[in-house]
Amino acid sequence: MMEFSLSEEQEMLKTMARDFLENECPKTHVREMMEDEVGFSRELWKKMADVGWLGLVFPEEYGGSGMNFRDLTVLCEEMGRALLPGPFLQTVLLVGMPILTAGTDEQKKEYLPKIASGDMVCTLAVLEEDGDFWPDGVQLKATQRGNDYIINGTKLFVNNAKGVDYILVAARTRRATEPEDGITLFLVDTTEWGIYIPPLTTMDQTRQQFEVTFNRVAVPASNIIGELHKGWSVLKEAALKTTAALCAEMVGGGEWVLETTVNYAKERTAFGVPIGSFQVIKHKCADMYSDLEYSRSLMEWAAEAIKDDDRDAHMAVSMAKSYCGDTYKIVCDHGVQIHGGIGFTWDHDMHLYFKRARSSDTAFGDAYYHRELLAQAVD
Amino acid sequence: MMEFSLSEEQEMLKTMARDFLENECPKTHVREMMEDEVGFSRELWKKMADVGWLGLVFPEEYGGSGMNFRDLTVLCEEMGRALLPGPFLQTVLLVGMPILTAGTDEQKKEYLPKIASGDMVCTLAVLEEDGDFWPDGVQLKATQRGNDYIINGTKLFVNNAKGVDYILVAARTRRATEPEDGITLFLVDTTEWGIYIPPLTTMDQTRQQFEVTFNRVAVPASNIIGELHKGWSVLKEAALKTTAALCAEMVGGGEWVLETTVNYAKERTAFGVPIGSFQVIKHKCADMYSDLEYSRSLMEWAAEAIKDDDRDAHMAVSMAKSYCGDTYKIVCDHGVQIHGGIGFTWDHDMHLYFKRARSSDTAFGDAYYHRELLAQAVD
Amino acid sequence: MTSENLEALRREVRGWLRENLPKGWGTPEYVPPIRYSRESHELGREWTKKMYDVGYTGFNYPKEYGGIERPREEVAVIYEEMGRTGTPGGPLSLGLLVAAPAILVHGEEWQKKRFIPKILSGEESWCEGFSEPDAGSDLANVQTTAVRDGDEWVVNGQKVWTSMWEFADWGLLVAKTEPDAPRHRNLSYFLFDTSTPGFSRRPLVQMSGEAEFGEMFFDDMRVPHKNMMDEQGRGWYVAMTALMAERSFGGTGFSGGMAAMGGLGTSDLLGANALVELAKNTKRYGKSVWEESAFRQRIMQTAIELEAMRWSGTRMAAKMMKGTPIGNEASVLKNFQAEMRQRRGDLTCEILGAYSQMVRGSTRAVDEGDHVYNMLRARGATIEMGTSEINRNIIAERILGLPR
Amino acid sequence: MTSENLEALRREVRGWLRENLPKGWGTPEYVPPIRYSRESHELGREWTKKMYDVGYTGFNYPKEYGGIERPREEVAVIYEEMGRTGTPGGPLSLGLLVAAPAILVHGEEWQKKRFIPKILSGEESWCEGFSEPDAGSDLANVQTTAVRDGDEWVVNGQKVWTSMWEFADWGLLVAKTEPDAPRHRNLSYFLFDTSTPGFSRRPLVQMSGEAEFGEMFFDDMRVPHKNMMDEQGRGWYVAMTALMAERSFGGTGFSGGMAAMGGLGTSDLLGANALVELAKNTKRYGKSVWEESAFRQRIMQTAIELEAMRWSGTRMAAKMMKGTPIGNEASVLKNFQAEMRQRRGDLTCEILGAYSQMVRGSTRAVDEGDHVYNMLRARGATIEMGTSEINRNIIAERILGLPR
Repeated sequence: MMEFSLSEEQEMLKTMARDFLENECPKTHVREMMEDEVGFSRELWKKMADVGWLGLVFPEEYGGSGMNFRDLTVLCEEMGRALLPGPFLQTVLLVGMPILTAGTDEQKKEYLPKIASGDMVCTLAVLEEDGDFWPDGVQLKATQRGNDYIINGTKLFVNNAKGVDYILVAARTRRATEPEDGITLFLVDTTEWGIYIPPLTTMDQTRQQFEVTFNRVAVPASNIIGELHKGWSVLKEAALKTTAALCAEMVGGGEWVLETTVNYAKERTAFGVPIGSFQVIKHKCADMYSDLEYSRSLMEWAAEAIKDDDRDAHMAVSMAKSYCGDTYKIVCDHGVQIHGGIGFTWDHDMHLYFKRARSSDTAFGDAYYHRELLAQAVD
Repeated sequence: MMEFSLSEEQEMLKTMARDFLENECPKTHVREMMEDEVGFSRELWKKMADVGWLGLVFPEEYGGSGMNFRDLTVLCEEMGRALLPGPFLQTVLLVGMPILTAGTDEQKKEYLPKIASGDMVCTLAVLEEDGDFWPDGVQLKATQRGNDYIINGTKLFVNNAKGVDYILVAARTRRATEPEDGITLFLVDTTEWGIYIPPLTTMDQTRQQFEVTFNRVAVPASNIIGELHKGWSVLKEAALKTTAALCAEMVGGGEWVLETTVNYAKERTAFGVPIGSFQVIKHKCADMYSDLEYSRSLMEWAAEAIKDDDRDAHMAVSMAKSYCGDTYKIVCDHGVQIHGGIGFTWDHDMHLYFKRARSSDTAFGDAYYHRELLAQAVD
Repeated sequence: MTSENLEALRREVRGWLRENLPKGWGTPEYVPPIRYSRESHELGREWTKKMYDVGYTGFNYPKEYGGIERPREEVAVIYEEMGRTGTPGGPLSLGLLVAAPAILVHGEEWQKKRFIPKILSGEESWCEGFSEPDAGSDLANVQTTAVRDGDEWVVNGQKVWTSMWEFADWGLLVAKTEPDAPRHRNLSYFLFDTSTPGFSRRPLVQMSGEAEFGEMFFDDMRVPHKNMMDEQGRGWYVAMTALMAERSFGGTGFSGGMAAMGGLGTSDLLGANALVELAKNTKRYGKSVWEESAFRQRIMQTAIELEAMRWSGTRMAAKMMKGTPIGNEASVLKNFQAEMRQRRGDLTCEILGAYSQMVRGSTRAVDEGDHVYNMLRARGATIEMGTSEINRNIIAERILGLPR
Repeated sequence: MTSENLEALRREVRGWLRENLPKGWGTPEYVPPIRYSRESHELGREWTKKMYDVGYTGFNYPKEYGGIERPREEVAVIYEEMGRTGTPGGPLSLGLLVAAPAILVHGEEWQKKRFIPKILSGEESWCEGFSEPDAGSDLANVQTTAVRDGDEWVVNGQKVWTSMWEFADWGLLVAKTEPDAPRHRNLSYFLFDTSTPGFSRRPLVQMSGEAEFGEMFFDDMRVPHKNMMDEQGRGWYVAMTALMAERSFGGTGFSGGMAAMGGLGTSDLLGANALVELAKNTKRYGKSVWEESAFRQRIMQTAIELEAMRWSGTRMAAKMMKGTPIGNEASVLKNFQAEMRQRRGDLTCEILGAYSQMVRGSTRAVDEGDHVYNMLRARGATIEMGTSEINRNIIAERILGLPR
């Protein structure tokens, strides 16, 4: 039977995470990082490593704590609530997980402890011109030359590409009938010659995106993660986990918006009474609460399904992603509206969540896409 | 420049129509007709003829008053408000208009004065199994035999088929590459041998629908309206006018719902105050008002465009039909909800409008279909 | 509890079901009785009694009030096996839903002992007189009066929107006993026998044409004083308990409510399968509706909402099992479920197009007119058991703490 | 008015436009000045003056206040010709929108003569100080005070969300003049020169990163008593007139408001063409977005709503032309327009997918980031000029007569 309430350990993790982030990642920090050309703080990263977050889901033999995926999502909720800037999901789930599940023993031993200790920050580069997460979108080529592969082309929408040590790059190594076939994952050291990383200037500055151009970059074959030509399934699995983790972030962020809005509605007066006594404001808050409750149910189901390797995990994640994405957006819409003028200013924090909601919704397929995936499953 | 306010003559027509219908078509009459196997009253029909409604838009030489289409829609608003049962649009627009625009001199002289005098009540039979108003749907065959055509097959969704004198039947007289080609309109006397008219038992009892089975019914070739094989364009034109008139009915019905609901909200008390003082009820009423205002704008535009033979008439009608359809439904949803328990009973009149809204929405293409038509226009 | 024991129980239940389910159950040859008919009521009554006698229902109540006390794991196995085959529902009664929970909290000891066992066993059916023509959601407007006369109370008034009204043996009734006392202190609750002289009932026809609800009339009906529940003047609090219990059913719906009633149907993971099938089988203008992304999206949204309800219901049920009262959370579930039903009803009718007009009894009706009935019936879902507006007030004020 | 005369006018206007429109206007080589820049303001000022001098703007005001009185048919011809080519907008000013209508109704004779002509000619620009940090939509919370000192008033306080704040030569200002008088009687309106000592202004950055609005500070700013508008204590009524005028612009938007401002752009019947083009040019997962009925439907709904707005605006404009005040109807138009903008912004971003993240200045931005800007900016539309909530209250209470 599925367990929905948190275990004692998870409750502790949650409390600790909230305290940590309130101290280490207040909105002043978030706003500083928004202006920063790298977009996240190595200092904070190290602290996160010290409290064990970066190795949370890795086995102990690789410097991790061996906790499960559901535990991780408890953390992600708090990160979403705090709008933590930086490639946490990228490093742990999108690069770390493929190494753990598909890497060689040498690769695991070399990279995972570094990730866990905070010395290796990573991101993933998959999307190209069309902006869609699907195998057809991967057109950047990698050509074998001796023991190396030469990567040539441009990736887009790469999170925090500027400040990371490694980028896991999905490249096309052969052309086959099935678009999934012929995609290989290369772990690329960002200090290599020929990598150019201009910013993309996106709406959500709390999670910066970059363009990454590879100008005949040489990568040793030993840096291939997983099998040659067979990278897509590894990526898909990592994306599934990341999508579920993103749902947790969204629920956490949405709950901040609800709490902040309810508090404002209690304090702000108009026509001599708190605006929270107007029925229309009340009902909007009630709807925000309700939508978030249902988002939480689906998100927790998705997290449990992944933890348990449930055969319904794909369906659960698609349902959660589309519902949480829609909810986060509408909760932020209401949040801005109820705050009125002040909620529309740059100085108030509401718009940071508003924008995070929208960047999270488009990441790894928006609500529309995930509903279409579900439909295709019963076509 | 388009005139949106009513002329003095139209204002008079409107006032007269409201008074007439309040006297002659109260809800007791509507409910009586709901239980009636024919579904409308010949007596009331005669009275409508006497005040000139049935010949309103026919030329004076055929016993009409020569008024224009916009004038007719003023009347239709009031009919929608009163939920008048009976095939008024069918007789005047769907049968009368084809005779006027495509009929021979003999046909006009024979039928139009009878329609205007209330002696000839008619309806249209186009839809078949698939329930869609499009040329592909017309499969019922008419085969020539001497001077007659033999009609064989079944029509569905025929309004008031049971009580009328004539049914205009769209039949396939030849199979061609273009589905529009080969459709012919036959004016069939319902007293002919071989016609069987069982009821369909539909939700909206204020506008009864029937199945009509033609069992080798013989119709003289002289009863063809318009050209042989070329009936569809005549039908399309008549349907366009009917759709616009239906929009007027919907706006009229919606306004009854709004007024009734606002009055109820002023009178009904809960927690010691009128429920209309609760902000959420207020805002729902405000939305109903707003939606109806925009419905009216589009409906009046469509009516004027038809009156003026504007080249945008098709677009105007599709926009009006989809917007008015959506509005009427949601206005009735709110109407039922604000009335609470009483609005959910059979005895209250609210559900009659609720059901009329839904039958009107599906008639001549629902909101979805009309939006798709608009999209195809810019494909 | 060893897993061997549980496996034995599983085999036992499975065998019992094979033995006891109605003939033909689960095959097309089984024809269920007509909804709300006496036959359907009797089937539910007998089925419940059978289950109760063998210890497969009646959980969550203490033994002294007829409850069946079984370990949680056993209950889970019983529910699972019944879920697999599906079973007939219970009798037409608010007994398990409203009367038993209310009596357990507010009843006198003799009332608990007298009434709860026969509710659990399905032997006695219940209804509740709550709404009145001029009251709606506002208890302050209750006009039905009960006047003390010796050892009896004389009741006069009218109740509307009574569900499960037709075959109820007993009724709960809220009436004004202290006309001059302030709001929240002027009402009392009674348990009354529906065979008492002065009581009458009749159907109340709803917009779909069915009479799922009834009206009840009290004309000098006499109720013994000992049948009062809780203290005199505390009727408002009893009403709240009853309402809350009812709303949590309206909200948890299948997963929570039906489980609480001891009946479980089969469920498919993608709960919108019926809509998918309908869309695949329906052509509009020659094209399969299922191929239109506008419909695919909405159908999948329905599937998502159904799953969200299922998991929220599961979370709620888990809370209840641990003994945490669900309280105001019931308003969240109730509203979502009611509004989802309306959205689903509208969507179904949009898929059907012209056929959405065909009602029960129409020869051309798809699914025997149930689609249209469900759409119409769903309009009542946001009104009954507290309107959506009232429930949103509750969420805002009692959960979020916004000012009244 | 003969049709020959009208044709002559048409030729005249056409010739004038050819002569006077900025070089390259209507061709890709024309580069418009940056939004909200001084250059854009100056262009609008000069253009308005040119039009005014030749009699092509300044309608609907009496001659004695500088109005240009022309027959309605002539005005229609002028608008038609300008609509055909499009023209630059006016200066960055609330003069025509708010100040002139308010002064016309509430101003002293000398105020009308002094101020209205220079508003019509574009020579003087205006802003309005209305919202305050703690006031929002509620005038009862106005904290800015004006204290009488001889022939002057001394103003102290702060205003926020001032549009057209940067280049305004004059401002309207509502301040509390009678701290102890009841609501609706404690405010007065002033016309103030923005070069007065004690006045300062600065940008207020909104969530899109732009500073379309400003904040204004009054620090012992002195205003002559004769610059008070209407009587002392009647500021609430002036505010209502000003708000109504503003809202009717927010609502009629293009067709009403722009016409009132004397500038007209070209319009296409199917107003959602830009969305159609975007959808046709955008592929998601390899498939044209325009082929998805889910998007087709919503884009066409936008087209329908735009048309509905256009015709509602036309009906409203016809009313105004006949002299019927539009009053509370403005709230209907304002809300619809604001909420439509939000829906359209959301839809645009959904079509764009990952590219919806690209803002102005991004090398990869589609349409130079305007889509995203419009989506963000639209969030303010339901807050400014009276929130959607306030406007719904107005519709319910003042149009439908529901109790306050």
